[in-house]
Amino acid sequence: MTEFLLAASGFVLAMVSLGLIRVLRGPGNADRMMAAQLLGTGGIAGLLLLGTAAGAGATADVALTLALLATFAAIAFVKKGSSRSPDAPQSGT
Amino acid sequence: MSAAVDLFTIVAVSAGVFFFLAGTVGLLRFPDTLTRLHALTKADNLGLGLVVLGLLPRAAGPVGVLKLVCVWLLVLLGSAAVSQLIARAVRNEGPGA
Amino acid sequence: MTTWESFDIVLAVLVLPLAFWTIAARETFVAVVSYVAYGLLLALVWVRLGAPDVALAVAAIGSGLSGVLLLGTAARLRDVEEQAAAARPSLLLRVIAAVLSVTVAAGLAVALQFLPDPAPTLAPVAARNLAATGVGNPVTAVLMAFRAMDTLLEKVVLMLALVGVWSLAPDRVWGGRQGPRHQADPQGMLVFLARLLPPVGVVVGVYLLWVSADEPGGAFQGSTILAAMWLLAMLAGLTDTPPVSSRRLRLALIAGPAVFLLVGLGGLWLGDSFLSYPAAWAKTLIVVIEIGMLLTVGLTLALLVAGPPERSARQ
Amino acid sequence: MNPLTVAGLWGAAAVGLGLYGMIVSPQPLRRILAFDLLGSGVFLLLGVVARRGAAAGFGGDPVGQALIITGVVVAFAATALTSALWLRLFQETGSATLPDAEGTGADAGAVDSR
Repeated sequence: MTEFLLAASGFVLAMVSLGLIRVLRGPGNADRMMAAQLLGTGGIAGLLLLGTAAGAGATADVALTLALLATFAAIAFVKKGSSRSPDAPQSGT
Repeated sequence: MSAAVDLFTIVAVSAGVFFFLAGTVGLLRFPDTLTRLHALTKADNLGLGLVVLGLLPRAAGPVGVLKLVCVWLLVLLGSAAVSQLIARAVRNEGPGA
Repeated sequence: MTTWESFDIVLAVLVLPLAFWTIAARETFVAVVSYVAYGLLLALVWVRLGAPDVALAVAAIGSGLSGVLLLGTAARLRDVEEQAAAARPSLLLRVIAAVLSVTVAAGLAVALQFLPDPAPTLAPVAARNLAATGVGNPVTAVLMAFRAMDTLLEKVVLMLALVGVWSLAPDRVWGGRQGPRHQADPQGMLVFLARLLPPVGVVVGVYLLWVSADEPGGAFQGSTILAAMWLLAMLAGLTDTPPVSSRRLRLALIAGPAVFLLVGLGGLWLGDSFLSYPAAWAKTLIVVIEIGMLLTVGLTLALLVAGPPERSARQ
Repeated sequence: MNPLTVAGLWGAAAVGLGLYGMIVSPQPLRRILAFDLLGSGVFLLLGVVARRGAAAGFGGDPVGQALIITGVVVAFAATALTSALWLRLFQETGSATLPDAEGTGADAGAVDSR
């Protein structure tokens, strides 16, 4: 069973890392951010699988931390240092 | 009993891994930003959900189960919100946003 | 080759390209995204290295705060980055730099093969004295008891960094608020997220502090999550940064080190030396110091990301 | 090939890449990133040393691990301070190089004027 979980973890990580080709190719920065977002989710899945395979309970806490903070880079990206909220009406500066 | 649990884990995790595969293929192959965003959410919601489901019987007690479910719910919430925000940014400013 | 070995090699193969892109990518945005992704995979490596406490710290700082800080800086420095990219150093300089870097890397790799065997370690000493501290997690015991002086000084370093950031404010806004005021759209997605996530984040942050007595976790890791939650509320426009001249804010910023110092001085008076805890009280004192740290470090980290004051307090 | 060898080689590679980036990148933020990458490599090397010291039922030498945690937090504070300094310089001068750095390449001039 350990082998299966590890293999699954490695496969998921390899898949989402492959998605990072989007970071290089773009074309837009939104696409790049999405690839990072996918890596975040895949990283959490890989971590949970790895933790279960290794029998280390603390990895669930690491995954919980990642799940809480995984969105932050994308939020910083849509804000882009502007004071306007991305979902505020255009005139509302 | 343990064979049944193993089978359950293998089936659920494999299905979850398949959705990560699908999400990556979609992200790489779909023609424009919004369709790629659609592919992404499949991996977030179903891929991680099925992996978590498969790992539930192996979690360390009720607290472990609670943590796993929380991880999935947090990722669901985060990815749903971020998809909206990215889609809105793309609509307002074009994919170069 | 076992499955574990293959897993380690797969992980290394996946991460090195990210480190490479961080340096070699043409656009700064690509480099920043690569670095954030690199930080995320790094957390997995730390799990493999048997250091879950470090994995937690790297996950919280690397994927949360660093991402916000670096992407924000990248957006504001975009013009400069393009302008500066033209000033690429000459080929000769690049070759010399490459030779130097490869030499250093190779030297380190070789040095790793000649580490003393058996490896020197303080683990048995830590294990022997663990009982005296009342905590079960050796890393927490090192941070809060055996090498408490380092942790105290680290608080001071964080505070100095914040003073440094604050003092970059232009004269006219000194004592004002940090960063731009973000406008909230009450129907918006970001506000929705900023209302739902922080309560969960606060619970997880306090939980990480609480379990750190016996299991991986810690005050830093918890306070990083609290800082991220506060930043989320700021970004969504639900709350504003406090004016840096606020007395309450300044008191909260020195609360952590002050509690630490008081306990340390109490050790001088009641115990053997500075920062020595009476055995019967050790665990209680450690938890008190950690709670003070949770508050202060959380505030400091969030304000470090928020940057220097940019507008007067009334705005 | 055990995890220590892999992580050690990786740490050494990260140090090398970071060093190279710090020397040759003309852009300010890229230098910050290179510095952080170099730092992560150093932490990994320290992590390998700590892991080798696993004894007494612990997964690694707790002193080394505690050092790394302290280092991660301090490195973050340094990154924040450096970013703020660059941003302020940009606000003041509209450029990220110091004023008398013209002609000779940003680096040489910047070092002289300090």
